Amino acid sequence: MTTSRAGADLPDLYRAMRRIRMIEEAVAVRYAEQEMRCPVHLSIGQEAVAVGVCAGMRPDDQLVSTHRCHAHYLAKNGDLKAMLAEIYGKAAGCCGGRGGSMHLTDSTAGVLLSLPIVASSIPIAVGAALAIRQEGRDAVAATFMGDGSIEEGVFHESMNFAALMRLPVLFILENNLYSCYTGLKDRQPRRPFVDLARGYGMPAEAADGNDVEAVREAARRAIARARAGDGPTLLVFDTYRWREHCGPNYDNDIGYRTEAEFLDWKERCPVEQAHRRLVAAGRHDEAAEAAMTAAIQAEINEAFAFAKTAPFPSPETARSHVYG
Amino acid sequence: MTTSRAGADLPDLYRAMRRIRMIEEAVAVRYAEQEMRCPVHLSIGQEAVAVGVCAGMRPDDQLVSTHRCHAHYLAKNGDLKAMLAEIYGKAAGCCGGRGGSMHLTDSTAGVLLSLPIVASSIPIAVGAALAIRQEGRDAVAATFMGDGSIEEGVFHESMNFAALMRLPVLFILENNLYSCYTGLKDRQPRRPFVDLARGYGMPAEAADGNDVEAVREAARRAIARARAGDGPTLLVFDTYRWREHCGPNYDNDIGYRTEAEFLDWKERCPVEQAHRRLVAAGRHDEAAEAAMTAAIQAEINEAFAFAKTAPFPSPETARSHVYG
Amino acid sequence: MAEARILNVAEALREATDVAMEHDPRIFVMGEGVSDPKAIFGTTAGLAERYGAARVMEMPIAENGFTGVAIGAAIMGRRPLIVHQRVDFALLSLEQLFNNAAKTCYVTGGHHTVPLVVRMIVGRGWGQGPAHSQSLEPLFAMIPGLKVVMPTTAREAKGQLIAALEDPNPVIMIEHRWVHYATGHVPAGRYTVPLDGPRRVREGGDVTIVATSYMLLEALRAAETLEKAGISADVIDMAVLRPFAPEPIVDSVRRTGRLLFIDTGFRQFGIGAEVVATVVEQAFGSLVTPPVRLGLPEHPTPSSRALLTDFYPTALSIIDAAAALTGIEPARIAAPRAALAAELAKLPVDVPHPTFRGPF
Amino acid sequence: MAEARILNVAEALREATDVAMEHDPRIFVMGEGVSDPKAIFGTTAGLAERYGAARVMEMPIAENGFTGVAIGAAIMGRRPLIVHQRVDFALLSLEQLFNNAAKTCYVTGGHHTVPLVVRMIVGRGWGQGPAHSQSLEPLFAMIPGLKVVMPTTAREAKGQLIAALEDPNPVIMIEHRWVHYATGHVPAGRYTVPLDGPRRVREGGDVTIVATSYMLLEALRAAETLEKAGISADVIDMAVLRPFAPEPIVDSVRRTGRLLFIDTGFRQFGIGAEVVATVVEQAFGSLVTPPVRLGLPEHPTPSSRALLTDFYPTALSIIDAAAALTGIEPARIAAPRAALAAELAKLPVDVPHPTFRGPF
Ligand SMILES: Cc1ncc(C[n+]2csc(CCOP(=O)(O)OP(=O)(O)O)c2C)c(N)n1
Ligand SMILES: Cc1ncc(C[n+]2csc(CCOP(=O)(O)OP(=O)(O)O)c2C)c(N)n1
Ligand SMILES: [Mg+2]
Ligand SMILES: [Mg+2]
Repeated sequence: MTTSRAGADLPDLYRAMRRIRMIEEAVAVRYAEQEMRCPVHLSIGQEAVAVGVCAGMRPDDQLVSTHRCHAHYLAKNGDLKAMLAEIYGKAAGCCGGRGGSMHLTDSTAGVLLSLPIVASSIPIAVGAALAIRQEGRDAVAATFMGDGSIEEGVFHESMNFAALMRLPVLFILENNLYSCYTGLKDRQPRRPFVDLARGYGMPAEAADGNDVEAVREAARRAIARARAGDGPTLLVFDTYRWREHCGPNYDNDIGYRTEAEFLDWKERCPVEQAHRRLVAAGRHDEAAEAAMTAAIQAEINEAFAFAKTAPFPSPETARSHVYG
Repeated sequence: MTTSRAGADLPDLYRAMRRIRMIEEAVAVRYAEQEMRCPVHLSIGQEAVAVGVCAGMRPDDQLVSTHRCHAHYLAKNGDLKAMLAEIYGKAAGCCGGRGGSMHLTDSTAGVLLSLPIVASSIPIAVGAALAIRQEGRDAVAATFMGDGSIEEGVFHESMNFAALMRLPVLFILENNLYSCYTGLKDRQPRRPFVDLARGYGMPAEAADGNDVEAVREAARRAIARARAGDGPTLLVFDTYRWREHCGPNYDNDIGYRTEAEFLDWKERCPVEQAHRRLVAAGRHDEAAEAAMTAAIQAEINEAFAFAKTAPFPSPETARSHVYG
Repeated sequence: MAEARILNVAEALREATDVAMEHDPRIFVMGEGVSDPKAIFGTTAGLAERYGAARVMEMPIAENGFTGVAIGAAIMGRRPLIVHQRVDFALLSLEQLFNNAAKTCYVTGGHHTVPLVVRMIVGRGWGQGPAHSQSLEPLFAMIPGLKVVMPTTAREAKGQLIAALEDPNPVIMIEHRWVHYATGHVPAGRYTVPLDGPRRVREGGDVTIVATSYMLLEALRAAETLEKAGISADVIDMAVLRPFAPEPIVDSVRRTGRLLFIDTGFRQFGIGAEVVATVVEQAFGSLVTPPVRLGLPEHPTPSSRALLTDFYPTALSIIDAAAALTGIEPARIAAPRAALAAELAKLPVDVPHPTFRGPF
Repeated sequence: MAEARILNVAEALREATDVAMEHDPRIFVMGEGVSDPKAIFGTTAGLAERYGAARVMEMPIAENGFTGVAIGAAIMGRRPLIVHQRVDFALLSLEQLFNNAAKTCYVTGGHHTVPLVVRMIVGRGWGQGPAHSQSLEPLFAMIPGLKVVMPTTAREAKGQLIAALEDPNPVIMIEHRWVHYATGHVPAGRYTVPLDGPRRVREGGDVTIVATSYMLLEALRAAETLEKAGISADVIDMAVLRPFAPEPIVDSVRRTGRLLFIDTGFRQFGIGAEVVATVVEQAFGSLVTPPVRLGLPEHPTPSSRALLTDFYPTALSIIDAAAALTGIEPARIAAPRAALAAELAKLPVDVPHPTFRGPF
C-alpha cells in the first residue's frame, strides 16, 4: 500500500492549503446567491491542521469529521464536485442532497462520515479503528475535534476506550478558541490541553496549528505509533477561524472577539506562512503562483458549474433508503 | 454553625465504622428471610471511606451517593430506621418504600439523594454546590463515585464544570477495583487515578482508603479548600468490597477474583485496623468494645423490629406525588 | 383598553424570562449561547447584561452534565432554565431528564421537587438536515413526572413560560423555530397561562382540527379557507401534551363527529396516536367517520429542499384532509383552495418568512 | 420428528448468538458483563470462552461511547451486538442510536449501512424500583431507520435474534426479564424468524387481543380462561414494533370487531396508541365497540411490592377487559376467573418464577 502524501513536501502542502482556501472563499462569495441553502461552517484560517494531518494518511485510513468538515474532506482528497453538489442540494452530492454541508463523506478517499452533532463523531472513529484492528490491517482512523467537542462526555468515553484497547486512532484537537461565540475561558478551566491525555495514560503532543509542517510532523509520529500497534495519540493544534461560526461573513463586529485578535491570527495565516517559506527557499515564485492558482480556479469554476447545473433529486426518492 | 464530626477523633471514627459494619452484616444475615425484597449493595469492607470523608462534613453539607449508598448515608447520620424501613418497602422508609435501597435520602442529615444509574449522581452534587454558591453559604457538596462511574462521560462533564466554576465539590473516587464482576484492567488503561484531575487543572489527592484517619485528613484538606472558595478536589481512595456486588453473599468462588486477593484485603480491614490502633494506644479495650457493640446491637435490633413491623404503604397511594 | 403590544413569539419568550427573573431571584438561565450575541434567536437577548453572568450562565457543550447540574440545583430550591438551540441536542440529556428530573418528586414522596424548565427548539428549513430538525415531543410526552408544553402564539408563549418558571415540576417547552416568527398581542408584565391542557382557538361545528405548535398556524390558515367553502372548523391548540387532558378535544368531537390531528413530528407513534386512541375510547359513538392524522412521513429530514416537497403538512394538505373528512364535493373547495395555493407558491418552502436570508 | 428441545428464552438467545457467531466471524458482542460469571442472565454464557475476548468484549461503563464505537465498526462492515442489562442504561446512548445508527443509511443514500443489534432488558420485580424497570419501547419505535423487536417465546426469540444479526440495519431487541423464564421448543441450528410484523399466536373470533412481550404471556393465560367462558380470543404477538406492519391486526379486527391491546410499558403514549389509531383508520366500520388499551399507569415504578398491586396488567385484568369488551354477563366468566385468581394468589407478585430468590 502506498501512502497518499506521506512524503508530502511543502509545495504539495502549500498547494493543498491554497486550494482549500480558494474553494472556501468561492463558497463564501457565492453563498449570497441564496442557492446554497444549507448551513456552511467554513474552514478559512484552519487549513494547516487538515492538510498537515492528512499528509500522512492513506486512502484506506479513515477520517471522521464534524460540522466544520470542508477542509478535512478536501485535504483527504474528497471529491470536490460531490461536495459542492451536496451543498447545492443536488442528486450528485456526496449524500445525494440528503445531508448538506455537515455530512460530507467519500468512501474512496477514506472520509468515512462527517456528523453535525458535536463530539458524536469521536466514538465513530474509534469504532473504525476497532474494525481496522479486527480486520488485521495497518490502517489508522482519525477524528478531528473542535475545542468545544472535548467538553462532551463522549470524548472522555472514547479516549478511555481507545487507550484501553490501544486502538490506532488519532484524536486531533483543532483548537480555534471558540465554540460558536463563546471563548474557552467561559467553558473550560485553564490547563494545557495535552493534560487531558494523562487521564488515559495516552501520549499527547501539541504543535502550532498554523504551521503545516509542524502539524505534519506531529501527525506523522502519531500515525507511525498507531500503525505500529502502539495505540492512540492526542494531538493538539491551536488555530483560528476567520469568518463567522456558520455562514459566509466576517463577524468581528458583533462583539464576541476583537478585531485585534483576528488581525493577529490573520498575520499568522497558515497559507501565507507556507507561501513565504517556499519563496524564501527559492522554491516558488510569482509565475508559479499564478499558474497554480489559475489551475485551481479552473477546477473550482468547473466544479461550481457542475454543482449549479446538476439536477435536483426527485421528490419521490425522499422515502428511499430508510433501510438498507 | 458547628461541624458534625470535624474534630472526630479515632474513637468516634471507629465506632461509626463498627456500627456500619454491624448494620450491614445484619442486613446480610436477615436478607435470607426474603422480606427485604429489593437489591442491596453492601458496603462491608469500604467503611473507612464513608466515615473518613463524612467526619469533616456538616449537616448542611450535601452528600450525593450511588447504588452502594448504605455506608455513606449512615456515616452522614442518615436515619437508620428510615433506611431499614425503606429496604423492607415500608411507608416509614426514607422514600416511603418508593425507592428501595438504592435511593437513600435524608434531608436533615444532608443526604440529598442516592441514585442507582451509574454516575448519574455526579452532576447532581455539582448542582448542589452551585446552589450553595448562589445562596452564598460556605457549605460543600460531596459525591461518592465508584471506579466504574468515572468511565461515564458525565463524570468528565461534571469535573470540567466544577473546575470551571470553582465550585465547592468533593469528587470522591472510591476505588474497590471492580465494576460488578469486571476488574479495572478490562475497563481502563493503567495510570494513576489522580491524573484524571489534570485534564481539569483540579487538585487531587490519593490516600489509603482503608485507613480512616488518612481518609479524614485528605478529605479535611479538600473540604477546607472548598469552603474557602478554592474550588473542587478529586480524592482517590482504594478499598475493597468483601461481598458480592449485589446481594448478601460472598462470591469469591464464582471466578472473577481470587480468594487470595480477598484475604489480602480482609487482612487490611478498615474497622479492625482502627480497632488495633486504638487498643495499641491504650484508648480501647475489650470491655469498652463489648459495651459499645452491645449498644449498637440494641440500636440495630430496635431498628429492625421497627422496620419489620412498620406498615406497608397502601396501594392507593401509588399514584400520588407524580407532581409536586 | 391599552394599545396592542405586538411581539413575536421569540420576543414574548424573552420578555417572559425577564419578567420571571426580575420577580424571582432564584431563577437562572443555562445554555450554550444564552449570553452570546445571537442569544438563542434573540430569546435571551439582554438578560446577561441585565442579570449578570451568575444568572445567565454560558455552558460548555455538555448537555447531560449541565442538565444534571441544573437538576441538583433545582432540588436544592433554585430555579434553573435550560435552553437548547435544538431538540436534537437534548437527546444527550435524557437519562437526567427521565430519571432524575421526572422521578425525584415521586421517589421522595413529594419531599423534593425539581423546579426546572428546559426549552428546546425544533429546527426546520434552510437545509439543516436530519440531525438539526427533529420534533421529538413524544419522547417527553410519555414520561410521567414531566410536563410538556408546545407554545404557538405570542400571548400564550409568554404566559406559559412564566407559568413553567413558577411551576414546582420539570417542564419541557418545545418551541418550533418557525413559531418564533409568529406575532400577536402580548400583555405587559407578569401573567400566566396555565399548563393544563389543550385550548380552543377557533370555533366551528363541522370538524375538530387539533394541532401541535407550528402546525396550528397551518391549521388556522386552512380553517380560513375551509370557512370560505362553508366548512367551519373547531380548531384546538394541543398546547400541553403532558399532563394530557383530553376533555376539550373529546367535547369538541362530541359536537363535530370528526377529528383531524396534525403533528409537528412524526405521524406514526406521534402525539396524534394518543389523541385519536383516547377520543375513540371516550367518544366512539359520536364519531361519524374515522379520525385522520397528518404528520411527518417515515424517514429522516433530508437537507435538500427538493426532497422536502411533500414532507411537512401544509395548510393545503390540511384542507384536503378536512374536505375528505367532511365529505364535501371537491368543486365547493376548489376556488378558495386554488387562491391559497397560488399565494403559497410564491413563498420559498425552506424558510419561515420571506425576509429570511439563512443560515439558521 | 426430532424430540422437542425445550429451552427458555434466555437459553434460546444464547444459542442464537452462538449460532450466528459461528456462522459469521464479523459478529462480536459488547457490553457490561457479557463475559462475567453472570453473563447477562446467562444469555451470553460460554461465548467468551468459545470465541475469546476479541469477540466477546467487556465494556467500560460508557454506554454512549461504546454505542458510537459499535456504530463506527458497523459502518466499516463489522457486526456488533451490544447488550444492556437494562433498557434504562440505553438512555445514555440515544443520540448515537437515533442519529448515527438510524440515519446513516438514509443520509448516505444507502451507501453505508449500520448492521448493529442492541439487546436491552426490561427489569421487573424484586423492588428494583423506578430506574431499573422501565419499558421504553415507544422511544425506539418512533425512529425511522431502526427496527424494533420484542421477543416473547423461545423459538421466535432465537430466530428473531439470528435474523437481527443477519440484518443490514440497526435492530433494537427489547427483552422483558420475565420472558427469559418462558420455555418452549427451540429447533437446533440456524433458522430465522423474519422481523416483519405482528404474528397470530392463537386463533379466535370474538375479540382480538394484541400484546407486547411479557404481556403476551399474560394474554395467553387470559385467553385460556376466556375460552372456558365461551369467548374465543384471536391473540396476536406484537413482536415487531418497527417497521410497523398493522395488517395482521387489522385483518383480525375486521373479523372480531373488537380490539384489546396490552402494553408492557405505559398505556398513555404507548405502543397501543398507534395500534388503536391505525386500526380505527383502517377498520373503523368493522369495530362494534371502542378498542381498549391496558398498560402501566401514569407514574414511575415504585420499589415496594405493596405499591405494585395494581401496577402491572395481569391475566385477570385482561380477562375483565375482554369480558367487558365482548359484553358477556359477569356470571358466565365468574367461575373460571375465580379459579385462575386462586391459582395466581399463591404466587408472589414481585418475582418471575416461584423458584426465584432475588436479587436480580
Ligand atoms: C450536542 C450538540 N450541542 C450543540 C450543538 C450546536 N453547535 C454546533 S457547532 C458548535 C460549536 C462547536 O465548537 P467546536 O467544537 O470548538 O468547533 P468549531 O465550530 O469551533 O469548529 C455548537 C455548540 C451541536 N451541534 N451539538
Ligand atoms: C448507566 C448504568 N450502566 C450500568 C449500570 C449497572 N451497574 C450497576 S452498579 C455497576 C457497577 C458500578 O461499579 P462502581 O462504579 O465501581 O461501583 P461499585 O459497585 O464497585 O461500588 C453497574 C455496571 C447502571 N446502574 N447504570
Ligand atoms: Mg472551536
Ligand atoms: Mg467499583
